[in-house]
Amino acid sequence: MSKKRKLMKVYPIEENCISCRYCEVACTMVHSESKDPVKAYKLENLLPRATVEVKEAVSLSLMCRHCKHPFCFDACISGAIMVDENGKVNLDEEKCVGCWNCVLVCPFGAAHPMIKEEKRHSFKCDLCGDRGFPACVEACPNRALIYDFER
Amino acid sequence: MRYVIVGNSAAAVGCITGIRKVDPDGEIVVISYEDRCYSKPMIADVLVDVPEEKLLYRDSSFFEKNGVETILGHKAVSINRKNKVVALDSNELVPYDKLLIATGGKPFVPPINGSDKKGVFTFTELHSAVSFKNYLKENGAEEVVVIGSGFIGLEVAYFLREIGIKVKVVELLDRVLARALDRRGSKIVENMMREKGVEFIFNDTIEEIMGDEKVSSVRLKSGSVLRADAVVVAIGVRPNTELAQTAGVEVNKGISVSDTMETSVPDIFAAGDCIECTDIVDGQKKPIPLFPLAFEQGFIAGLNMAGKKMEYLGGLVLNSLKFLPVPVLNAGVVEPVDDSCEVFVNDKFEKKGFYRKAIVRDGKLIGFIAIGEIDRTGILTNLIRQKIDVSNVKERLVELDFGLVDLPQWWREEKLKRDKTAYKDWRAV
Amino acid sequence: MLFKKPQVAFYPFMVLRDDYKCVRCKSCVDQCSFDATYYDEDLNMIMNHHENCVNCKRCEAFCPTDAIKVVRNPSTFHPDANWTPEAIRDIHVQMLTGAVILTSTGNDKPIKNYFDHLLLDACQVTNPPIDPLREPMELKTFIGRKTDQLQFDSDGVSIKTTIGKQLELEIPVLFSAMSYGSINLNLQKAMAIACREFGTYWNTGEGGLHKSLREFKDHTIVQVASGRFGVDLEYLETSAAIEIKIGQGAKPGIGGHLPGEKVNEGIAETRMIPVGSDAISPAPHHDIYSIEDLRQLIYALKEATNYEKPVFVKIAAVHNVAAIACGIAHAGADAIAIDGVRGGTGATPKSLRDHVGIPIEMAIAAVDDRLRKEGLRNEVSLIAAGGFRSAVDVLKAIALGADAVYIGTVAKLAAGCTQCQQCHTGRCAWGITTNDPKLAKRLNPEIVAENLYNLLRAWAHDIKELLGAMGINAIESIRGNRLRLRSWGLTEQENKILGVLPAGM
Amino acid sequence: MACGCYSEMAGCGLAGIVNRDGKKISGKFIYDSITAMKERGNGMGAGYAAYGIYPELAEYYAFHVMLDDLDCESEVNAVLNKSFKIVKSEMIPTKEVPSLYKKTKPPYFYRYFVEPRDDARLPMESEEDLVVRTVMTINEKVKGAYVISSGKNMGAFKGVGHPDEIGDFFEIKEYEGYIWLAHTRFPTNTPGWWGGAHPFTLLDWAIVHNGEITSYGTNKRYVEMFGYRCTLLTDTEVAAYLFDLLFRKHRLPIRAVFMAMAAPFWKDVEHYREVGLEKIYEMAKMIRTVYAPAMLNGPFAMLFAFKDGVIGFNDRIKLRPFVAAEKGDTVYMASEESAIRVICENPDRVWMPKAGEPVIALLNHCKEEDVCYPA
Repeated sequence: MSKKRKLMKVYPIEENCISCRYCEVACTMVHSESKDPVKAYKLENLLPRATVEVKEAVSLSLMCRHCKHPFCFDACISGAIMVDENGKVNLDEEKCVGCWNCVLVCPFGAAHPMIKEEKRHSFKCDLCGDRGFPACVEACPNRALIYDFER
Repeated sequence: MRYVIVGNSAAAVGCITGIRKVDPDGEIVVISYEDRCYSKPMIADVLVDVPEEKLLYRDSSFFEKNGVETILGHKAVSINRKNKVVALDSNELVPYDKLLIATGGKPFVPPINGSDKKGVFTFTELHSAVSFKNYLKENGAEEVVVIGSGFIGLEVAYFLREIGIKVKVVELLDRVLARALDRRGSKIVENMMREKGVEFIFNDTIEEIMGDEKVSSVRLKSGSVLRADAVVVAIGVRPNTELAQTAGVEVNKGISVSDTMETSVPDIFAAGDCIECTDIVDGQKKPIPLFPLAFEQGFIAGLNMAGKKMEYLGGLVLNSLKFLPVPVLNAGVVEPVDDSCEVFVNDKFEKKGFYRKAIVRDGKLIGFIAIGEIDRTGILTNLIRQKIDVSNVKERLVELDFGLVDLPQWWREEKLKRDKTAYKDWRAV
Repeated sequence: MLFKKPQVAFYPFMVLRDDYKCVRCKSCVDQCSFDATYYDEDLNMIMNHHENCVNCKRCEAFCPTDAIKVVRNPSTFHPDANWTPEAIRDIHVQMLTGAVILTSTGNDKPIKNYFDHLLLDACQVTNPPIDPLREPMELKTFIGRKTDQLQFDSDGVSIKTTIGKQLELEIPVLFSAMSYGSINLNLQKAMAIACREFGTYWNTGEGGLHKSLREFKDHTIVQVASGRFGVDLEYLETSAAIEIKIGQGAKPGIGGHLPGEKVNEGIAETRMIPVGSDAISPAPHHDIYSIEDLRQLIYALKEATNYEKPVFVKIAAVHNVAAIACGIAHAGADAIAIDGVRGGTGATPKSLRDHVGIPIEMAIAAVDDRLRKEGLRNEVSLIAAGGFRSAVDVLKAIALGADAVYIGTVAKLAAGCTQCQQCHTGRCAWGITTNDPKLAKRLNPEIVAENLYNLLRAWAHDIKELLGAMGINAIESIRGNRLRLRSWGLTEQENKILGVLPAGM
Repeated sequence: MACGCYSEMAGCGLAGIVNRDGKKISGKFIYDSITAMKERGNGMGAGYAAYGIYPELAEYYAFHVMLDDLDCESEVNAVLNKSFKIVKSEMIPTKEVPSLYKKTKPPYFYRYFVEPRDDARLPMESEEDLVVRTVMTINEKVKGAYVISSGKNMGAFKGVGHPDEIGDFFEIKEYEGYIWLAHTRFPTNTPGWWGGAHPFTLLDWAIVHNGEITSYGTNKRYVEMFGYRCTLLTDTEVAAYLFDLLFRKHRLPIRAVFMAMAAPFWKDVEHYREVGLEKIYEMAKMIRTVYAPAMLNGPFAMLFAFKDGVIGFNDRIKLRPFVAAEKGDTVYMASEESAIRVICENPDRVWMPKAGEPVIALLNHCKEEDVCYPA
């Protein structure tokens, strides 16, 4: 357990963020069944795991930081949030019961509630686990997101 | 090194996690009179027949993987601080090098006549929830009275409606969740509960539980008598300090612990609902029996037990209502504590019945309520935790798009660029 | 169009949105810097103020689901060959504002583009084309004052003659003057990086040199214009060459005006003026009212920099450009830059942009001929500017007689520009001609530097292919080689001025 | 039109012989050598240049003038008389070659041996400049008259025909010279015109050239700036003027001249520096900077002859054949080795010069480093 973590994360570079929201849409798309952005939003009712924040000239895209000490993990009552040996914080949406504790404690606001029709669970960045490379980073047109080893 | 943990819930799991961060090899023994590691906040789900494995917080593989020896079904009855052993109700003696007391809370049952009758339940443990459910079924219960409109009371009431049972909630105060929400929030929750069919009786309390062997009705202080096929007492929990006291550990409102979660007795640590901790907001020592805190305290205790010095950040009131269709969250204080407090409310989505409220004192956020739109409220929680100056953005605190861009640039630099997200990095600035 | 003048309703562009494809990500809302797009929360719809749309196409480019197209407003005026919609709108604007119409970028009128009437030669049978992928192909070009003749020492190797410092270009293309203020630091930085990587030069324009760009000294041409912004000894010395700007192709005969609201701290410091004050470049240099005054300034600058920096003089291509250029050569300039009528700008009265000056093709031909006639062509370098669109234009300009070419609009296009002609508003949605920090960050200097490098590389390849086809393996063998050009569709007079034969001869 | 002509396109054969000891060689040898390469021409042009053929009139400029019409002679005479004293003038002897008449009617050839008048020179003008000016004047102003050579103790003989036909026409075998050049042409688009044949000469320069100068337009406009007029409808002429400009007027060392005309590639220039040839590097860089318009591009092999020797060289990427050989004091250069072997069966050495690298065969009394300018 005390092994050295070897984790790659998505780091936002706010100097480069142009708030185009490609990261958001790309994220939603790749996490959809249809792999189509319009269907992902409109038929599958999905939401992005990355959030673009804008305030005047400052903008950045934000997603789960996979904290070294994840408060969401502390707070998860269902055991849906687990940290793997490299420090990656995984959220099992099937297991999640929607207690919103992670939403309440995440200092980055990176755990989001999904409350749509029958769906009640939290969701957050999974670093595009199956995909191998984070879609947001690939989609970013201005190099405002980089995929890099944990600092 | 041999670690012994009494208790098997959030604090215990946190403690195991903490120990293993530092010490991969030391022996760990968990003692619990219960037979599994389940999630306490989820026990109300039993009422709606959620499969029991869904309630498991950690399954046996967790204990195996972490090399934890479990002594389940046996209660720890006393501690010998001199010999460093824990005595079980089986007369077994379990020696320890470091001990964690994580005995949790026990439900508070006020002295009411008839409270020893069959059909009167508390609702903090899985077995009591299960026996409540069974009792309802066996007795074909149709009406239940719930005493107390706290989180547990409301949740039980809500789920009882879900399975078609009439519910009346009796509350001594004039509104629901009076200690967790402001009046407006209480009203919203109350309305949602009423829509579900829950009835409320405020400003009243139960004088007597009536019935022969089993409860059949209750009599209120106001004099009215309500039919009650069962009664749930959900007034609150108190720290369970019995075991600790056998070791001569200092106990106030709960077990008294240091910043490193150590009790007054060397090598004995305590964490979870059984302790009193320092409230980040007001600096007062008090029991804050909340799941996330229990885990965190257990984790810190674990680190310290294994020899890595780490100070606890302190407790913070954090509540989330998970059973309502509309989420209700709050953290810290929900009403201004004095005249120096500024209150900000977002009414923009009032039409939907939602709102957000923030309370600021001395330029610092000390509490908030978010109903309906809860996304990203963790950022606010952290502002309370880190005591970050928000004077420049206080009006924005209740905006839905309040985010890290509203925080000082140095904060983003530290947390995003330099990735300072270890436990110690979250101290107040 | 409530609360607006009726004429506002005759707007030229419309934003079409396929509402089904719109996922309400609101990217377009954020990207629009002209307040033409907004989100209505109650309707949950993205809406447009079409009258504000300038056809910059930022929303179109950044719609992740390709739901947006910006189109010409199909509602237009009665067809009229003279009273074009543009002519009518201009009247509307002037009758409402009482002001000159400001615009930017280059001339958009259909002035004959002579490059399009020139064709290049290729080798067949009697001489072999050269394959640039297998054989060396040289584009190295020197800009600076040379001499007619070299004198050797008796050893037959050592050269006694000294010549002025030369700029060494790996491609006969330089980035033309675009000032900090008219464009932002990010584009300047991108150009500077690309120049350093590729081996060419960028020009500061008249706005001074920001301290963060001083590391690119060896690839920087610093400009001295009539406002003298940012000019001090250190500035002059932090350069590869100095350019005196007399005029600009897009606005010959007038100065410049950077409004005070655009003068932020960085610009103020770099231009050496107070924050918020108007930066006005007078029409003339008030110390140059004649050619002899120019000579004095050229030598003042040379003196100040110890004769270590070539001094360029940039003028707009006006009617007697050849004579003026000769005068400049005589006045001691090391290179003459000539900016044709299609040259771009960050802000100019529309009337000047569209109607003053002559095409650069004619100017190159006339100046080159005149310099040769006066025996000066070897001494002074000739840089052509104004509307170059491709490597082919560059090569044709060189065949007509230029040494190298300045590109400005091309650099902007490589940075994302869509030629919406709104530079003067400072609202450039592509983050190019704006210093609004939110907009300026849309231009990532690292990415644009790569784009510019790619562009130079592509043009170099293009030029090499064309040279190879002509059986030439060094750029100097096409310079002034008008025999490898033929024209089509030009009058005898035009052919004579350009010094080219019509196709078939 | 600003530019009155265009480079001719041609394939060709060329040959050159020089005896470095200055011993006379019969025209027969060059005749045989160039005729061996008859296949490289198409009968549309051939010519010879010879040095040392007028030993008794060696101090006078020998003008070989081609006249379309004998009436022009008086005009030529008048132009010459303005600047020179005519010591001797005569028709160049020719022999009837019937096959020639099928092609074009041969013009008349006159030769004048002249001495410059001191008072004819313009201020600052050298004697050579005066000769050049006069050549330009005749070529430009006298209709139907062309000067085909104008050096001392040398002469050019050329016309439309195969090399053997032209050789026979001018009775080349009768002349003896220590340097010989010869050429056979395969023009593709210029009309058969006697003046268009090689060699091209100016003063005592003679050039034969195989190839095409793709940089012609650049070179032409360059030399025009220095007063040369390209009137002969061929790119070889521009090479001659360039050589004259660089070597005679600018007095560049021979190697520098060729470094300008067939410049080393930049990568080779860089290589000089890398191997420590700092001075050569500086020189090459400077020459490429200043004399960029003098660079000859395109495929060519070229022989330059002047009173002190012959220099042969190739374009920068050797797109035309060029062979050199040596036997004792005699140096041979030709397009093909067979053209050498036919007159020198066992040379001491035969080699293929590298692209752009000149073969410099000077008379023994001239050292390359010496200032060995003509005249």
